[in-house]
Amino acid sequence: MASGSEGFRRASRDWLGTHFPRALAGLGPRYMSSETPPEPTPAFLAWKRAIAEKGWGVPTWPCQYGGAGLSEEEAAILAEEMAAAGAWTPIGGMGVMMFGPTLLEYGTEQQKLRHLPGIADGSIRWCQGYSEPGAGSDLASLQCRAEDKGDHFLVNGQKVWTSGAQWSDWCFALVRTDPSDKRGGISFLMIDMRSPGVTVKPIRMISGSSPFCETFFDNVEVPKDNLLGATGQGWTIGKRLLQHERGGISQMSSDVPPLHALALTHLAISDDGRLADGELRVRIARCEMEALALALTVARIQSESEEGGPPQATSILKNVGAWLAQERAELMLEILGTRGLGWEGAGFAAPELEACRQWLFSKAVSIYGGTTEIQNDIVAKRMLGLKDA
Amino acid sequence: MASGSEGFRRASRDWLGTHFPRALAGLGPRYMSSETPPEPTPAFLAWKRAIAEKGWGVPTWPCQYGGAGLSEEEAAILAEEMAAAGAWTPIGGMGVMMFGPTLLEYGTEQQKLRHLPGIADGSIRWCQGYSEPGAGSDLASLQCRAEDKGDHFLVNGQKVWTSGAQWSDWCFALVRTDPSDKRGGISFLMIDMRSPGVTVKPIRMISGSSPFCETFFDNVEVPKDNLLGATGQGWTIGKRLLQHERGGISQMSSDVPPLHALALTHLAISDDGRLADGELRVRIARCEMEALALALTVARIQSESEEGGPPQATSILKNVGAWLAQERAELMLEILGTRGLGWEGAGFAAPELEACRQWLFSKAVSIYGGTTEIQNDIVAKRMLGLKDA
Amino acid sequence: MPLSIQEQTMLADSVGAWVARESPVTAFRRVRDAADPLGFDPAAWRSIAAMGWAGIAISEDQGGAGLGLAAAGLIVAGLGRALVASPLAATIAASAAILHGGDEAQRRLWLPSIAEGTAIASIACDEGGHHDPARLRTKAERVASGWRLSGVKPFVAEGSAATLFVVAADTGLFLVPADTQGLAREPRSMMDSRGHASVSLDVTLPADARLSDADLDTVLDGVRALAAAEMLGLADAVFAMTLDYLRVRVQFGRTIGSFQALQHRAATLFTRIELVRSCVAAALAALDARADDSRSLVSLAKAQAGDMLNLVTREAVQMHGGIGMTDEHDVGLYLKRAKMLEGAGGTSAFHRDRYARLNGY
Amino acid sequence: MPLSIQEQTMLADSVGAWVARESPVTAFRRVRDAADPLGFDPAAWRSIAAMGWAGIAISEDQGGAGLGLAAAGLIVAGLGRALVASPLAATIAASAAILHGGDEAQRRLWLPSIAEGTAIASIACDEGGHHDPARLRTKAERVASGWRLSGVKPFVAEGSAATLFVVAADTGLFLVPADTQGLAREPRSMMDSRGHASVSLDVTLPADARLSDADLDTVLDGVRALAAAEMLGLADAVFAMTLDYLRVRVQFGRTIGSFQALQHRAATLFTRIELVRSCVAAALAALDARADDSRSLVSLAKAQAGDMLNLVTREAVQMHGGIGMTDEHDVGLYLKRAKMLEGAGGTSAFHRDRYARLNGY
Repeated sequence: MASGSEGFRRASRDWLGTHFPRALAGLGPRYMSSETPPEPTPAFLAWKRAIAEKGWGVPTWPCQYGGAGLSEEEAAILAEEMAAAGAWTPIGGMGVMMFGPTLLEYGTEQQKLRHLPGIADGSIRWCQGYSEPGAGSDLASLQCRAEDKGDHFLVNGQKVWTSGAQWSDWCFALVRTDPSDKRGGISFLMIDMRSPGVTVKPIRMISGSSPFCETFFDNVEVPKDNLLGATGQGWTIGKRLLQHERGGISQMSSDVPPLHALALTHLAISDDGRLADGELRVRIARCEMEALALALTVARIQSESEEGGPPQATSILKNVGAWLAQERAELMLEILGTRGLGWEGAGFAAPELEACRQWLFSKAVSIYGGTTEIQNDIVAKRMLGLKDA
Repeated sequence: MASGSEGFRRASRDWLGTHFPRALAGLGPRYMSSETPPEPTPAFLAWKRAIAEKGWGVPTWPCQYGGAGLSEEEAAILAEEMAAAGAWTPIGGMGVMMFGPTLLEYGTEQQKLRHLPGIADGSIRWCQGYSEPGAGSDLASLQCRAEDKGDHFLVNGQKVWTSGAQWSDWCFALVRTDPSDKRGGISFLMIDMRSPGVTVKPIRMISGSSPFCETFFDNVEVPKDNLLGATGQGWTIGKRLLQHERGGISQMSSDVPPLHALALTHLAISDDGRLADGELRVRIARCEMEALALALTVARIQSESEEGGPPQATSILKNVGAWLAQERAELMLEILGTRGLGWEGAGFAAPELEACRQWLFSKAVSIYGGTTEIQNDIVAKRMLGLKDA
Repeated sequence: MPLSIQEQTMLADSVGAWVARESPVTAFRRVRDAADPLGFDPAAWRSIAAMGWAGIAISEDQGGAGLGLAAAGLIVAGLGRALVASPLAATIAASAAILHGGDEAQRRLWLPSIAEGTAIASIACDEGGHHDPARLRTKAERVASGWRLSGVKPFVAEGSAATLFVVAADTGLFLVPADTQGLAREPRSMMDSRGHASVSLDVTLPADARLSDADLDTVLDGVRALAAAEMLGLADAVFAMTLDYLRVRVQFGRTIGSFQALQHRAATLFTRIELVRSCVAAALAALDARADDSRSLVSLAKAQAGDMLNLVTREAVQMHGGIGMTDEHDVGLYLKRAKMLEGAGGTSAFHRDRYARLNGY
Repeated sequence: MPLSIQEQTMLADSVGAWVARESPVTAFRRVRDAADPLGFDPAAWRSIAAMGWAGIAISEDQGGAGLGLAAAGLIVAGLGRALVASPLAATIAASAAILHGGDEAQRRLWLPSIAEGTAIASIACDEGGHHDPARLRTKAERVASGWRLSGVKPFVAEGSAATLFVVAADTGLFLVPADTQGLAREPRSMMDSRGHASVSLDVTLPADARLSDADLDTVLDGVRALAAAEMLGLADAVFAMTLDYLRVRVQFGRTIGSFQALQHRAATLFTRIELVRSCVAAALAALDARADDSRSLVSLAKAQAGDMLNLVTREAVQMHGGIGMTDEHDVGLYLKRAKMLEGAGGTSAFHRDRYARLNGY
């Protein structure tokens, strides 16, 4: 490790020591991936402001777009130091994980300057307008129309599974600009959710919350400036964005406490120190080992792509990540037993209620971002060269 | 239970007490489903003669064809009494399990009288001529030709996986009588293996033995009397025969000693009497429970079809039976460890060498009799009504 | 007197007709949205009792139908198909416990009113989050006037509605009327929206409150086998719903049921369900016959049902895609009830362990 | 000094080229059919040693390449792809044991001759049918002249060819030249047709025969991680062979690789293999770096490799259908070697248990 990076490590540690509120240590999952997040406290808001000013919510983005311009190595050091301090970034969501990287790749300078800083400081929320009632796995058959009206597109149609649409400022959407060309007729628009003609209807999920909506576009005018890439390039850009989503899912479960720790506090232990339930013990080991194998694979594939190796393995990582998220949620309920089946009200601790909701929500992980079946099709056809009849 | 059946139970027990040689008790699997069966002893030959005379090798077949004409209830009692005595029938093979029942259903009186008694007394062996090099799972594309020459068919072509062809007297074969009609052009022939023009070439399997052959037909003349059913009815008859095969596979593993008994003698045991290897213990329990579930399901389906319920569940039973046979073989090797990996020669006990060969051979169970994939296709399409695109 | 296959079919058909008429899944949604701690519709329960189902396993001399648990399993499965919310399964299991372990006086006191549906009964056993009947902390001590019971049962099925609890304590099973002084209950809102409650006990009972001849494991086996029967009913409904969806949902210009990967997975689900059907029937019949292998068979049924239903419900959600994740679609309601039943009377892991122990390894 | 990705690729390419030229699978078939107890072709072994691979993990001052186990793993995997029969993996693991636990004199005595291929070495640990290093019955006792060792190692890899055994006894590891008086060996014909032997010991050794600084678990981790590397090589070859078959075999008028059910299963196999590739690399690198988490990582690699290869070889046979069951086809040869490696240094179950223990549960 070069001495420069040691310097960066020390500086990061110092800065975190000064700015990260101890009271938030380890609460990242509760705030950022919970079905029922707490209300933001003053400490949370102060921490969000501080990290946004530093650009460390999106540390590798260039400074002019609100990032910190860190190298991958520095970002890795920062992540280590944050983990060591129990710190976590309050700046997340689809803007950071999916849309920002895509905009960095395909946007004009003007588009980047306009949209990235609001993502970087967590002030502007984005939602995804991809799926439609008749276009789920078969995304390319989407029907939401965008007619070219000279200086703007006129958008009419319906999207579904627009996550967080009810709280979002903007929507990145795939729309049909040419009905005669299935994939080549799709374009990628950025739509201001406050535009006249946008209606949002939250969908109640089995977990009781409504993180997704139906979104209706009724003669919505979208300025031409808000087209990302060229007309008809939407399918290419949209798929690229999904790779970022899948990459995110494969890394999702890395910052959660290990299952076995929970098991040791809740379950019977044998005289030799092992979990007494031999079957559950094996399942926990399998799950934790699979998580480590996935983390090692994410790291290997990243380092290989940096050195010019094969880059397109997100589909297999997404499927493993989905399996892990679901198996982990199943095991949480196995460990908690009936205590993990509470819905609300008296008699249950907050983490117990949270485990139940998470278990329900986890069933979506193998559906959104392209189902497990779609990923397997992609692997079989594109990576393994197996053709359809 | 009616008093008549109690009488039959007593009579069976007495007869077995007199005729079944004690020395053969429990050796059924060694003789009948081993990769390396022992040489027939005088006791074995005497027992085979005795049971053949009694008709109890095929107890429910009518007496005029060499059976004993027992009711299903009596046959069940006989099976119980034989199991209790460690007795087993030395009359088996494809004639008993597959061809005989099909001949009973489709044969003329003359055909039945000619062929069934030799199967019933174990003197005539039959092999199956179905698969061809280009027609495995896609059996209906078989090419072996049978030309109508007036009083006989002239057969030319090749079969593969003809089990035991090198020791067989007769072959039941599917042949093509009409090249213009894929399924309707198939007929069912009984072919004398001593006919001029029949050549047999054993295939060495990964387990080292050669239970299957390639069989070549070069201008073989087959009398018209040896056509089962009508010309072009072969596909229907052939499929019916496969149901008997699948039914047989699903019941295969019922007369073998339980895995856990072997495990208790070979592996470490905890202070509380459980197998110390918690993971292996769970796998053994899963396997034994699945075996019991399958046995209960076979019984349930049989009783329902007797009362007019749905009869066509052999495909699912075949798949479960195949899984069981393979998992059991895997667990045998887990239990024996390195001792179960010996191939031949010094240093290994006979059951250890047998476990290794059985493990290898077990891999075929999900292939022969219609692969697991074919069974799943059948279930999805015929039983669940899912259609192809 | 096991029912013949024809009689079984007739009973199942009559249950199906009742469900379609009186309590389809929409009825369960109404109960859920009303959020009454009772967890069921009293009118539906009166109708169930009027059908004679509350007394299905009760002997004829006590006002029941005397058809045993095998017949009860058919009814419970049939109600499970439409998620009918009712205290029937709990009450039948309790009635079987009294029939099995009670003396003549206890039977006469309780069984006729259970059979006519005026008494609702439930077995209270589990204490922590896990089914662990070998280590109960609820204490039962002899006192001058009879027995003193103290302990907490935090998640009793039908705990808000029951008029009688069969309470498992360290030294046996006890009949505790819900209005006994010192018994307190508080509703618990759980994932399946049914009527669970925490029941705390600090009660004095008369000397004849103990089910002297009851074996706890046999009593629990009734609960377990009926849970497995309900699970089978859930699976049948969820699988049928999924097949329907596979046949009509179009993606990529074809029904998704025409994709071979889904076809093969559907074949696997069908296989798993058919195996469980046999195991449940065998377990219930063995309990009725007091057969030697009833414990093994109950553990087989509960373990296989748990694994099967976990797979079937998860695959059902997956094959439905996003729509299956919405509250509006029924599949999620089945998923929630299924998870509740998975643990009831012991998980699959519990029963695999028990099966192995029963078989000496 | 870990190799860069480019250097790794170059090394793997050179192994691939050597295998294609000198020892494709047909060479293994010749060795097998000759049934020589040695279990490999001495000419191939000389060629391997001439490539410098026997000394790959030996330090440069002892005549090796000093590239560690990570590089060794690439070679072992590359040879595994074509089932090359050679004592390379056993010898490298033994050389790593001497490097790790030997003193200067022991290293000087053995490592240069191992590096040049004149010494063939193997670690003799297991005694019963199962890998159980915590309960060894081979006894090592101090005697006046040094040590007295007695015991039987019934299935030692390369046991017929080895000139040096690293023997695990109850009180440590010992260097035992194969020509030591009182050492007897007898070939064992095993499923994979390689050169196993039973080695019985009733020997007296000099005082300096003990590897004083060796930790048995660290020594075995070398064996385990190299076994996992070989398993990865087998999997790569079997999977490639299966994909080829899926692309060309026609049934129902289409290639069987066009059936979606097989496509999805192929995707799963690919996924499992890629995960193991990362685990094996991480385990070998951790051993080279003497990292704190090397034990966890080795158990991870061996457990995942075992499950993966079991699945991959079984699916390969299934997808090949009948032809895959014939001795004429190569897939069966891989199936047999795979099963041997599954147990070598502990099964997947052993390593899951070890992983859980290492992590405190």
